[in-house]
Amino acid sequence: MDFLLNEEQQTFQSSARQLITSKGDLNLSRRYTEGEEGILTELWTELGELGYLGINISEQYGGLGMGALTLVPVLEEIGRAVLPGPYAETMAFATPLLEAYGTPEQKQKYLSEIAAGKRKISIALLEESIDFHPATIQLEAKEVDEGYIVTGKKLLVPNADVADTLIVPVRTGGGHGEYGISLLLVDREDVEWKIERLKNLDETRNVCNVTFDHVHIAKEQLLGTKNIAWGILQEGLVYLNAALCSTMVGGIEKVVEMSTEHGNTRMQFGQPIGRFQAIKHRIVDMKLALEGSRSLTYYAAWAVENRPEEMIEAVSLAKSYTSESYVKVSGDNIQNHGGLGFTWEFDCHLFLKRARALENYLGSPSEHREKVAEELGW
Amino acid sequence: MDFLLNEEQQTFQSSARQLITSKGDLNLSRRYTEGEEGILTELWTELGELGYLGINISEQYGGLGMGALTLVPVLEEIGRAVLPGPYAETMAFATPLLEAYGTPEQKQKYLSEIAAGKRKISIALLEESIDFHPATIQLEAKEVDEGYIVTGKKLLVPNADVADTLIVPVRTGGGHGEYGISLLLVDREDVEWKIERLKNLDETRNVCNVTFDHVHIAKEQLLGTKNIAWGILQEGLVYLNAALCSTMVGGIEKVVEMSTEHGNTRMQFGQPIGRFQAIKHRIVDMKLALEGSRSLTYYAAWAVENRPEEMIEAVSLAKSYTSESYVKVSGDNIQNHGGLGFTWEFDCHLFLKRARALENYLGSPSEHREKVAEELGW
Amino acid sequence: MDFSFTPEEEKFRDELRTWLEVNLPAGWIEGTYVMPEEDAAKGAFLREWQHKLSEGGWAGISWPKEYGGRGASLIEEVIYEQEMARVKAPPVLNIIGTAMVGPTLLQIGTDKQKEQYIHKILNGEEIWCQGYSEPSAGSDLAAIQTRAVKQGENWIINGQKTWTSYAHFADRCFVLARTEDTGKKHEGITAFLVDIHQEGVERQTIRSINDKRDFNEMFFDNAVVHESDIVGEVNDGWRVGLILLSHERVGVARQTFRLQKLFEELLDLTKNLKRNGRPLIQDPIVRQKLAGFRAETRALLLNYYRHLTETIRNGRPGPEGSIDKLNSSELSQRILSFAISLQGESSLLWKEDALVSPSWQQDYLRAYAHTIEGGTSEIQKNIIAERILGLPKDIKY
Amino acid sequence: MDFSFTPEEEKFRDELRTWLEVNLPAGWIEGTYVMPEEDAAKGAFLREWQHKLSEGGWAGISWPKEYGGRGASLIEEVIYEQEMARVKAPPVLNIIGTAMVGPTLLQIGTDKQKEQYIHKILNGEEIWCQGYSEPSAGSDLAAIQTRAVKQGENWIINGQKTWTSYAHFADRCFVLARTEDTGKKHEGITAFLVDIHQEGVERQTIRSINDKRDFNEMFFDNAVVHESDIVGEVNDGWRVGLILLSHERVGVARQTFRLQKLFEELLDLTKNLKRNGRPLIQDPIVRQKLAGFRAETRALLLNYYRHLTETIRNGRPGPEGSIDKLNSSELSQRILSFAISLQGESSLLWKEDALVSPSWQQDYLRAYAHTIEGGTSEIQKNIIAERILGLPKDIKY
Repeated sequence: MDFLLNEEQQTFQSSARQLITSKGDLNLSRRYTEGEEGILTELWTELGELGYLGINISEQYGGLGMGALTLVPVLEEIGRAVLPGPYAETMAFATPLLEAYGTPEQKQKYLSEIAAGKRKISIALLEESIDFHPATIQLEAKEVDEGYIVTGKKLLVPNADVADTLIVPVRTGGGHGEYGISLLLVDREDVEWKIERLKNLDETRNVCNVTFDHVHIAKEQLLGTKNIAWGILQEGLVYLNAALCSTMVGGIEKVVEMSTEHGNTRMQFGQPIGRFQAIKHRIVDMKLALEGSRSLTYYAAWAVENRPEEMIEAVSLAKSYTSESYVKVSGDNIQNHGGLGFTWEFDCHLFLKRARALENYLGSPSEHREKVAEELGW
Repeated sequence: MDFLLNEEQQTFQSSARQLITSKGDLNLSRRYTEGEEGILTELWTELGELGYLGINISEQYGGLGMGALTLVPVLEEIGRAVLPGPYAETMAFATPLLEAYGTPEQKQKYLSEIAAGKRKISIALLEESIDFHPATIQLEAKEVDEGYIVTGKKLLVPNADVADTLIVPVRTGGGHGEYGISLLLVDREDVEWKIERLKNLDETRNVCNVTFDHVHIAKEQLLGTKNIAWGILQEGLVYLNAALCSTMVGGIEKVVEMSTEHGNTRMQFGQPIGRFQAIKHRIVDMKLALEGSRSLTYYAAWAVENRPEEMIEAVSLAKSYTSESYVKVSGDNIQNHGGLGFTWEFDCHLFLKRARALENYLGSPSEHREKVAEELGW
Repeated sequence: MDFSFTPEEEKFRDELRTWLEVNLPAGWIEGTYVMPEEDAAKGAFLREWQHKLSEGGWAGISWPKEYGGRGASLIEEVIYEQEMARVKAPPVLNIIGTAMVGPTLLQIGTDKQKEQYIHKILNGEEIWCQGYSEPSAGSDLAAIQTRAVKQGENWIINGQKTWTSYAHFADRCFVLARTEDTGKKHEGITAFLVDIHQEGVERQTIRSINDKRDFNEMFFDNAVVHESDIVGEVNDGWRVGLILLSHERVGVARQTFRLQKLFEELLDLTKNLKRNGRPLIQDPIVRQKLAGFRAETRALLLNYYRHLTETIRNGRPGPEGSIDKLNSSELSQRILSFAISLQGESSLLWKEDALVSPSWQQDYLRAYAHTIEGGTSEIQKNIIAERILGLPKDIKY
Repeated sequence: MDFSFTPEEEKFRDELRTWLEVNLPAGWIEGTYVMPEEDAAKGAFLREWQHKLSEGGWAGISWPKEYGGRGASLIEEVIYEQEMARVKAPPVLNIIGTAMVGPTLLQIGTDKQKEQYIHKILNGEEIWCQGYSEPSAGSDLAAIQTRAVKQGENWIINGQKTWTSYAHFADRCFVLARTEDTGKKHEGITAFLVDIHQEGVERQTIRSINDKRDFNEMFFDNAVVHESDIVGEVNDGWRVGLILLSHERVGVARQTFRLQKLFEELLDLTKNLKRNGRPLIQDPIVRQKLAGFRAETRALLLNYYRHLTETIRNGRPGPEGSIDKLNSSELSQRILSFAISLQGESSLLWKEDALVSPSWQQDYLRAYAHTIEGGTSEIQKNIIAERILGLPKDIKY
């Protein structure tokens, strides 16, 4: 019985925090939203240098060959600073799918470049309906001799503007069912896609509509087997959801610290406001949400690596609980800060907006609860 | 624009409170649960003498000829003291249905006796399934020359042990639909019914299973038209639900007062505990629940009398909100009282148990919410 | 009980409705016309609306007729708020002037003050703002640190105010400043009428989390005010401030009515948005939430009417306004949060890319201030506990 | 991370399981055997169970082997609680003796005390209870008013204790009494071991809202205790009391495991109960609630494991136990309340007329004490705020 990060994982956590703090912590996000997009490339390079982009990549491709659990401390730190960029998508979706289903050539290329901090990957999933089931995947990939011609649009793709590669579920067969869905690796250096950056609350995480206009994708870019990639996609989304939970836990932790700090220092009526039970006990409730989120999320990450039979339930429990907690807690943090919390200049809103952005990303809390019910055969 | 009780109604309220207080307030219920069932008859006689049993009965039958709204203050006081007896059923179900659908003979007999404090009426609704829709009414009333032969069982009938009359929905035709349902007035002096008193949490309000074994009911005992009484029943239940809300408002009000009193007097750490915001603000939340419950309930009672087109929505809104509030608030009251609130000797639990008894009586909160949705055409 | 309005009251309502139809910008009610965002254009828009209100006699309806008002009754004021909420009328730029400073000067101002300011308040020529809050005086309202020192006939003000609405469009400010240190924080405060077009006053807009700039910080650096611009007595400013607030007769009427409309908009949202091909309103979980919100918005409105009835019977509003304030602010947050959740993955889109209407995202973020401004929810709870329930006061520090 | 147990630990579990199968009353696990209600029969039942536990070596597993214990590790204690929760084992009558008084005497008792009491605690010959709470000392634990005055070699105790579990079946009581007034309430308290079979001690059971009588009021009217029955030093009783509490090494393990089982029972309830002909578990609203509770019960368990890991790494439990206590007590109330609601109009039936099982109604009502006993939720929140988060302490009065 041992349910804490091990020493190595704790070291990852503290050195990641050191790096991010030294580079400006929340100011990184601030600068990014104010147009300094170069900081993302810079950050990525440093993350790569320190090995954070190779944690779960095989050693032969320059990674550390560890499991998903070791991503947890780094993901928490990413979330804690509300950092931009598709870290979770790259490390917890693209990487495990490439490791499991990539061709040797794909592994060589993509995994090495990911580990080296040279390739950021995102996922282009949604289409006209923002629902998420097989029928909604209609983006046509017409088979031609040397590959596929892709035409159509993907919506609300996170970080599409900074990704070097998109993993794109397309329809290569069938009509509205699971059969006929394939995954394509689409690289920015090879093909052109049209990006329309959307205005969204969470400016630290751009979402875009992506249009493919008769884009030709070589057949080597197929990830997994043609037409039956729905299952692969599902698997990847479970990994990704687990990772998103860890980023949220990091955010929640920071928010609890902010409120605690403010409760200890902000004086009203001659007292630190954290002495008033209305504030004091609210911060305790926030701490309880943090504890529960962290425990469920640790377990989800552990299950991904060690208990595939419990994985789906564990991840959906964690996602529903953690995402609702994050929204609640980041709102409470604003209330605790009073007027200050309502200003753009102060950081409270960054967490609320990230919480809102992740709340419904890849399944709303109630969808995840229903998924738990189905998974457990209720 | 005037949304408060008028002077006359306020007078009713204060004199009802005076009566109940003078007779021992919550001790009335205590004594009743300890076996002194005679206090109910005594109380009923006095309520009759003061006119509280004739408020909404026509003057020709000895009543005051007022509307349902004027019942509100008395119902609140009844609920405030968690009194036993079918006041709501008698005044807000039997009375309006008799006034509207009774034969002259029925009116003469029943309304006069109700007003005089000589007849308590309850309703025997539920059968094997505790669901509530037409198909569940299967109690057979076989038509014979002079009336009906009734055989079967009704479940969970409140106050059946003290009622002089039961209004019993029976099946006189049809199979499982609305058609074929009739209402019978069944008098204790005329027929025998077998009562099995059930052990229930709220000992101030006995519920019983009632068995009819080839009981002969004269045809004059039919209330309303044969076979098509489902609509009448529904109408009566709306009135009754509105009245139940008022009794709950009375209970909530008392509970808020108890917590406030305790908050002002109970000392811990050298302070009245109502100074600690954890307690103080919780009592405020209870007060908010009281305010909302009272407003919705006043309006429901007003709509019953003045706005039939809004009545169903108004009553279901009030019932769902008030019953959930009552459960919540009476539980919080226990917490505010600490160990004391957990003892049988102290009164906190009486309110919790009454709240639980009424929570699902004639529709659960979520059923009432769904009813609102249907009524508004959502 | 009686929920009807008298024929006179209905006539008042009709008159206002007719006026609004004519005077609101074209497309306003339909939502096709949106208020400009950029400061200059927004200021011009708000001044223009203020001007129309003044001209139409709708700027200070509760003012006595001899000063150009309508001597409106309490119920008429409520109807006014109801109609304004119904059309989501633009904010009133000079609300501080017409609703608070003006009536206060009429009540306790000097003749000179009345002559100099009253007319220009009502006709919108001079826009007023208020300087109460300070960085260290948030919930602790009386902890004012801005100081005024006498210098001949003038007083010299130094300090900082914050959260002054529309100060960047204003001409004058009602300022509370500390003029004496007695050790008791409610004493030694004086109320000044300050011309803010002077060198000693600087204003800086605050960017809010919804990316709007409606609030300001104000810096007073040796700002000058003549002693004739003191309201009431020197050192009696706390009482003057309370008089000012007492002119808020109808409480959170506007927000209460606004929430009724918001619920209808939420209903429409669930009818129009689909999940898995089915309108959200058919989802049993959504229906439960909606009926719950319906109960709460109705309770809010009916509470308001009940408290209003008490106000009418007693002649003045009681502390029950805190109940309405607390409920309306908390409820608006919850309804708007739910409306955001309903929009699924698109919920984060805002401004011109919003899925349904940008007002959902704007209002949602704006609602986070509802439980802070005008007395936080925690302060409202203390008021309710102490003044309505009679529970012990918090420890005095 | 590692959720497995060592082979030794699993062996311990197997041994306990086997023992329970043999020794629990027939029908206990199946729920067909119900503990008697009436005092005498209940007392006999509990004594019998205590006797079995003692004989089997399962009464004081963490006690050193030389004193008849098993010297159980922390993990073994946790396994013990897990297995006991799994079978909903009967309450342990002498829990105060075996879990707290005994270990405390072993740690700081005199040789005489050890010789006189230890053996009879473990073998269940003498049942202990504890006298901490008083009518005026609820959350304010140290506000003890029971007094002890020295008279020769004896101390004479006067006062009242309350909420002593099973005092009506007990023989001896661990009593904190005030022996000196220093003005500081944590000082001047002394810990006594009191024989309660004496004229000066009266016990009266308290009837709880679930119609059970498991708690007592105890009245001390010139009760006599010899000075050799003081634990630790005179006036050092507060510290002794803390030592006593520190022997609670596994926190709310039992409740945490119990809640896991409770959730399974809730699930069964929704499978078996129908509304409109359909099992409740098919209702989308019920499914949402269930999945929500599943998340919370899992979070509770996993939090517990995480805190346990910290305890193992640090060698002793930290204040995180308050998080588990707060969560488990609040969650049990909510789950049980929901289970009651699900039972619809029949939910109010209890005892032998209960719709499903009387334990739902019993446990539901009993749960109202969970957030009060052992430190109220408000006190737990203060502990978490102050000791874990480092927020300011409440004003000291």
